[in-house]
Amino acid sequence: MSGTSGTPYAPHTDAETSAMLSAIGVDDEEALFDIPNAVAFDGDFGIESRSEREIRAECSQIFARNDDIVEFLGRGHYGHYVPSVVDHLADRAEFLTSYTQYQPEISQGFLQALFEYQSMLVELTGLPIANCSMYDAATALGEAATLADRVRSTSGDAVLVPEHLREGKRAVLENYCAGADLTVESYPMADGNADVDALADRAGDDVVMVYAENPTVRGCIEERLATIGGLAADADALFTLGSDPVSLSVLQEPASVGADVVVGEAGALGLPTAYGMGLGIFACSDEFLRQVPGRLVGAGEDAAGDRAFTLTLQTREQHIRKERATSNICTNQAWVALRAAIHAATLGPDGLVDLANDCVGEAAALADRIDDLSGAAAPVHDRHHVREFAVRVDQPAAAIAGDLETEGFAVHAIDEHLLQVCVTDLNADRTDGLVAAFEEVI
Amino acid sequence: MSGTSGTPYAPHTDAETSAMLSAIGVDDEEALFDIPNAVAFDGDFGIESRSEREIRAECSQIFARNDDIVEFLGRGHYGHYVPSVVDHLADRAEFLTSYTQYQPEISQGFLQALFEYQSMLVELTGLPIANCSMYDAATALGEAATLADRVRSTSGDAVLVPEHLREGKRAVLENYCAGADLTVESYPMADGNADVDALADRAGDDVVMVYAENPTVRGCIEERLATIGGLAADADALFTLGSDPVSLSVLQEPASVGADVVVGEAGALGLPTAYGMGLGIFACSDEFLRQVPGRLVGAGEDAAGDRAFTLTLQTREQHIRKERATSNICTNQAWVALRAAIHAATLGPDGLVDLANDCVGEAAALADRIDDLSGAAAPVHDRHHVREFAVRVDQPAAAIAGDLETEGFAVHAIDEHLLQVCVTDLNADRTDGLVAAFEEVI
Amino acid sequence: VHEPLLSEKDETTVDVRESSPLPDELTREELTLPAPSEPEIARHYTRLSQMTWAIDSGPYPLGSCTMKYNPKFTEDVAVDPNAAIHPDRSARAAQGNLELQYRLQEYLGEIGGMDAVTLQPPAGAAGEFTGIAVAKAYHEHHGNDRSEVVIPASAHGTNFATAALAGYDVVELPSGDDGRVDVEALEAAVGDDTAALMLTNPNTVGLFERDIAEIADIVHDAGGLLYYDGANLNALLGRGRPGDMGFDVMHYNVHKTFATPHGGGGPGAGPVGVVDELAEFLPSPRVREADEGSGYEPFEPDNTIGKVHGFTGNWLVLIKTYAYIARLGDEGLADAAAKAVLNANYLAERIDLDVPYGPFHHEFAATAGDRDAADVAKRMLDFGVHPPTTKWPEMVPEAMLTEPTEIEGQSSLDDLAEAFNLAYADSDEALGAAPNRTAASRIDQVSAARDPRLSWQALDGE
Amino acid sequence: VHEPLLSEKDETTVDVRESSPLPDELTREELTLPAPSEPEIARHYTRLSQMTWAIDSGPYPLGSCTMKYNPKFTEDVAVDPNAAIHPDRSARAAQGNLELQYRLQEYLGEIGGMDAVTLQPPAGAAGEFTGIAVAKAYHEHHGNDRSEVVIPASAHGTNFATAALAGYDVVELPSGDDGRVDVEALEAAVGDDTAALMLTNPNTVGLFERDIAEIADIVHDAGGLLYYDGANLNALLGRGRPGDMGFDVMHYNVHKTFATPHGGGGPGAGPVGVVDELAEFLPSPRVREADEGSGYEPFEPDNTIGKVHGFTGNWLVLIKTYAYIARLGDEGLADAAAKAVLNANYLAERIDLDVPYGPFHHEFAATAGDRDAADVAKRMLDFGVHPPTTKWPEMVPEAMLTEPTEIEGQSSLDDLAEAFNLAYADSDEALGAAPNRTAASRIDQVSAARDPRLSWQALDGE
Repeated sequence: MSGTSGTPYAPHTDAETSAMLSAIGVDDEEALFDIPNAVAFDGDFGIESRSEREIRAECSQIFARNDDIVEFLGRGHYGHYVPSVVDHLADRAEFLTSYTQYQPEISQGFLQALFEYQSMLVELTGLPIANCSMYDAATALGEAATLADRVRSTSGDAVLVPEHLREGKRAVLENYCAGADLTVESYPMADGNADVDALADRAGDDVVMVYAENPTVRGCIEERLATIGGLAADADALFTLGSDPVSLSVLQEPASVGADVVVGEAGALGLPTAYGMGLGIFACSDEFLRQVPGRLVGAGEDAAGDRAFTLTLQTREQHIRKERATSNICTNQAWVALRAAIHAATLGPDGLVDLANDCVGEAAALADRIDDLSGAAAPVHDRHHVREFAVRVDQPAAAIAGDLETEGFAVHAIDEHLLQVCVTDLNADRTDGLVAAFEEVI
Repeated sequence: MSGTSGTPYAPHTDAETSAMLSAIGVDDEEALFDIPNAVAFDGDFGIESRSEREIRAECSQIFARNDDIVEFLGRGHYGHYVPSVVDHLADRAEFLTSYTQYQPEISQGFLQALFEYQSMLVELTGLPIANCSMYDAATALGEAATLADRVRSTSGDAVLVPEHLREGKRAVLENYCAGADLTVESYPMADGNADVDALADRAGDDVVMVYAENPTVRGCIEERLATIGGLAADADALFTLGSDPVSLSVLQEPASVGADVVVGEAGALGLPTAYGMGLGIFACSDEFLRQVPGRLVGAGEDAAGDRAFTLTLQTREQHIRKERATSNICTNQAWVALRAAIHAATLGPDGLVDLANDCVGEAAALADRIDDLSGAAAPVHDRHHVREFAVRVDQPAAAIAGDLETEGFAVHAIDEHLLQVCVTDLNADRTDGLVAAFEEVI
Repeated sequence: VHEPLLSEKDETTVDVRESSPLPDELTREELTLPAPSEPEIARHYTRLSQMTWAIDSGPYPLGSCTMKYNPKFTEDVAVDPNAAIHPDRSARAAQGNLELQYRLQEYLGEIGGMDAVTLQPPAGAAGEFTGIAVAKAYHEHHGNDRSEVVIPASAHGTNFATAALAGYDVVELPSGDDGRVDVEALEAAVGDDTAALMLTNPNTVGLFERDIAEIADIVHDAGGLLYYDGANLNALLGRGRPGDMGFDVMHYNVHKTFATPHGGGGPGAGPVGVVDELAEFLPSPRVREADEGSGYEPFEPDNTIGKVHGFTGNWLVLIKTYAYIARLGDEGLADAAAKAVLNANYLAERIDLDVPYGPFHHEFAATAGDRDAADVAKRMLDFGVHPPTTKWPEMVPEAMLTEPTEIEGQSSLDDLAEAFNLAYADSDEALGAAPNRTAASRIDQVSAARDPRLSWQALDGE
Repeated sequence: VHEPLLSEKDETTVDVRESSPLPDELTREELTLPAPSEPEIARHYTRLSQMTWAIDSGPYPLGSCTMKYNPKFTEDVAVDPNAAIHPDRSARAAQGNLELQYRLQEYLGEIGGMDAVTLQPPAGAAGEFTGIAVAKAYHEHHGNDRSEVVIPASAHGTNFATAALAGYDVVELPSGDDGRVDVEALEAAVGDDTAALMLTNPNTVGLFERDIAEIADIVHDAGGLLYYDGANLNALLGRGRPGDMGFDVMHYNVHKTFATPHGGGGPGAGPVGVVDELAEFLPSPRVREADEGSGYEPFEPDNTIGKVHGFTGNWLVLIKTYAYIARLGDEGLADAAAKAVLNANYLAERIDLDVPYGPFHHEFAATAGDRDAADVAKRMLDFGVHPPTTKWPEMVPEAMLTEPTEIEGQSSLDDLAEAFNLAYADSDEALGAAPNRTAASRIDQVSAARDPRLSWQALDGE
């Protein structure tokens, strides 16, 4: 178990290697390599092998260099308590160490789990089709834009997104749009919600897609989603809505407000914050069945007439359709989708709704407490919030955030005098400390 | 996932409960209890339900109250690095959440794993029979004594044990001996080994069992085991030898020195030190086949003529033989035996021998370094050592041990001026610190 | 389905003396063991696991074995490396472990109605042995020479074996016609030689011993002690405590009552609780609050029996016990009992087999009548469930002792009932040929015992 | 073997408005989902797992998918709660994660022979997209308007799809007679419009592109960039580096080369390495040592393409990547390649099918000749192994693209060969009826696609 001179994960004894070489008819392994000397490499990466114990200690020491602070961070990426059973079941080797289900006859279990994940998203979104995952919310949004490009014929190439949008999400969207010659353009916000009047003015024949979020990146619940959906429909633009499964469990069903596509981040279930690792939702209406990016699991029958699951409609995908595929995505986030499904099953609809209600209630309560402090006003927007809200501070926000970090609390500085604070079940028991620290540094 | 008003591990909805009650024909669950009022209890234990997240935090905080010190502790209980694969495989729910294999047709996997564990101990001990576990070394020794009582007809009831024996192990042995009216008696040691001359003088017709350890509780390798075995045989006493699987991988094979029974602690493989949790070895010669305590897995055949495994010779056991059983043991340490087997498989014979050699080499090296300090002499006994050794100190040993603990190192104080120090792969990289602390406090 | 033995995959022989720093006469010559690669090991044990039925596979209604779901989070609590310290640490350096031990002692005392608790016994049978040894020490301390332990015929085999291991003669008490203790027979059996009566309540067919107060008086009047076998405590949680019923000493089966995993045969834990009079005899050490209230300390009871385990028992199991109790709390524990009893009664209602004794609580002994209970059980395997315990207790002919526990829901119980009924109604030929949808078909126990092959070495050359 | 859907076990409807603190018009009316108990969930997913083939089940020689053993300890490293921080933390408070990112960038740079690395792409295909976007940014920055990406016909489908997603036209390059790039055809295909040539080496039938230096010159002379698809890097470790062969940009498949688990379809990670000239275009942020040498800091490359993932990619997967590389080190990595190539050559020697192209390295494309490769594969399932990739690449008729990887031993390869040979020699009827020892028999893909039922809601009312 110490450092190794060969890979510890190959079983070959010297005798076996010899026997195999002589069966092949060569003298040594080198004879099997057909690499011209001109491009050969001497093998010196300068990486020393360590034992698994050493590596565990090394990484543990490295990670301990992250400060021990309480995070009130969100802005589209959330952690909730992940029940232990999720880890134990998802970590089963059959799930973790399997490949994509190209041989469905021996992959029924994982296929069924993904089918169930899809079904949960169908319920949450109200849309009839959900794929079995994208990388994250940002890339799912990008895929929605390329879908819009394929399915909408308009006179222009505008993708309208809210003014309040994570910078990183917009940056990803722009990379997806670049290849399709789409242009990303912001529409203004009015007190934390989409400015529907401005959006109505802008919406027109050249708009391919309108994107809105509920809740917004500032945690505000959008109050006029159906209006936005109507504007998009009138412009024959795709209406894409961003959300997450916890919010979706109580907020308006996307289908009911005219959403054509739902994207978003489902990693709020099943994953810790994990430095931004995610799980992209992609759900859509029936008309886009053959334009969906990514993998779809369908129910079918086997030769015995029994229900069986399989990856289906693969002719949309890159390994068959190549440059005419609906996306280049291959490996997605299947195992994370499994985790989200187990987490959702563990909560059940009651637990999901309770969690969402707490996300609304805790945010309101914390905003009230911060609002009571002199030098701070919260929430900045007169809206209902999920998990998070903006705070206006008299002093420079960045300095306040820095001071709070020194006190052991992380919040976002989102503008010169704006902070943003996110409260979930994971930090709700630390709000006293946060409020006290706020009072201290403000 | 918060506190619960019912058990979270029962699935009953209210509707289901009602339906079941009415199928039974009663109005409520209370009607099913037949407990006279005089002995009824009101249910107030005063225990408040906490969520799993709260309990994880609570226990984590409690355990953090154990001091963060480096342990150089042994005396019969050892930790070695347990490869990660052991945890991952042993934690598979089929292993962890199964019962004793009373229906072998659906328990072949665990039975085979236990059969393999038995086989590994057969190789390590040289004895043809090993059961699939006792609780720990101490209780295994107790069982050996009751076996001796059953199989040896002598004129007396003496069980001879070494003067250097863990006090706790002897205390357990005495409890087992009490029921069989056996008397535990020490034989003297000579420079860390059994004083074979004294033992020869004592051995006689009234001796039921002679027990020796290799290595001894002070880490000394016994140099005259065959002589001890011969003395026991001459007295028609059972010769029981205590050891552990790491030591057994290099030390004399017990069968070769005449051991009738091998007991000891196999938790040195597969388990962390775990506050003393163990895995008792019990191996013996063929003549005691029907007198073995505990469970035995045997190979047999199923109706199709295929090899199959099953618990066997169950007529020895309490659930069949009742008061004439070979022991009262029922639940043993099956899952720990599984862990030890996986660990042994991971190491292989090379890895086991390397580990044992390191245990010899590191102990010698550390003893040398401590011996160089003024005010300390080590090893006290002029013997070869495995893992640990005694140190003579000029000052009171208890005070030195206390001072070392303050410096962050735990060692044993075993006598007024004797310390004991144990070094394994887990603390070998901390010996510099120990030696420096020694120098400081001595 | 067949997985080769590790030894059939690889056998590697190492020359020990070549590398050993020790003199040759102190070492063995060589060591031969399998040396599989890590991927091979992963596959081997993954396959073996898949050939093993578990509570996470499906219903497991083994009567008196109490196979409950083992909450996963308790594993996470138990693997905390901070808890895995060496047992020889000083108390000063082990305050965390001592605190958890203390808290668990307190919990268990409350739940059993006992005044003092030891956590040391590493399994239920070890708990029995501890309890009987404590009773013996009590009698000896008071100068009483008592030689007998009285045990109902329907009791667990461990009760008999334990009494014998402790040096007692066993007096077996036949069951009364109603399946409970026959009070008159008890009066006849108990006397000056009686050290203790060992009893489980509800008993092994699920019946509550209604006369428990009278039974206690009889035993106590004779100078004996009343021992409670905790095997069936799951049925009483929140509704009755052994201590309140007159029991003097008891063991807890943490697997059966507090959902610690059984691990295919251990590790278990068998804490023992006693009333005040017996506390001074408990094993050493126990844990108490330190004088200044500043922490916890181990201490040796005044007239301790010494030790029953080399150290402090199966620590990791005890941690899981604590976590489970904390998760359920008062209401959860009481509800577990309620649902366990509800499930047993519902299942009994659904099956076609007779259940001679009642009213039962968490388990019942159905009778297979003129069918062979073991054969019915083998046939049940074919219907995707684990069968009940068979042919025990003997007071019920062809007994099928069934305990679904609280974790099954109605549909799962309906499935179980269907398996019962299909198997029970099946032909003798079908029963005799069962199982035939399992990894192995019926295993010949008799020949396996006649020619025991207990290691791969014993298979060599076959 | 059949496990009901969660929705078939339970469906619970919650009235959302009853409990919501929000105004009704902002909420949905109700939510209907399964509410199984934890024990039911444990059983459900345990059973589903047992119906899923995995690398821990047995051989999985899917060509070009590289199913290697995933060392268990890497999981333990990745679950460290200290590593699971929020991505919006300040650099000051995230020094640990930044350090590991930096170290991994350095490792990957060394292994690929690249000057700068981004860890952001969350999968191999995302890495391709990143690499091509970087190439595009490079060309645009230098005022070059290039519209085409040249791709060999035998390349992975993702190459084509990626080029299209990035807005390029695809020029497909037919294979030469020897299975490699036809240099003359390449010269004809490459020109002023060529943004890049995407190549994997060894290629998808395991052949090393011997003319790689010439190929690089041709592309570079035309002003194009050379892109390395890292899918087959496992075959080259320690013996060749893309950077040394003239590649300008590459992605790493951490699953295929560094044994991170595939998870049934992700999460993966597709770090991208580039030569110095392209570093300024990489996604933002990358990580570098801070000026004073006192820590690490994220930074935005001067002409970054922006972002390809919302945050920093699939972090937990990247941790496992680091742990694997650290475990193997120089010698282990080189040995992995040696054994992967040894295994492929040994297995090819043992099977009765022809292998038209060679000398191959870590994988080979056998041909099933006049048998249907997909049918042969289905029959192999009955012999307890996972079959190879079938009918791809198309240059080999009825291809069975086989990659055993380094983790199989001789006996495992012999078993695999036997499964190949038995299936290949079987009757057409047997092949058509296969598999028949699996949980499901042959699944009708055509009807599943014709009438797609993609949710349990779609099954309702059937």
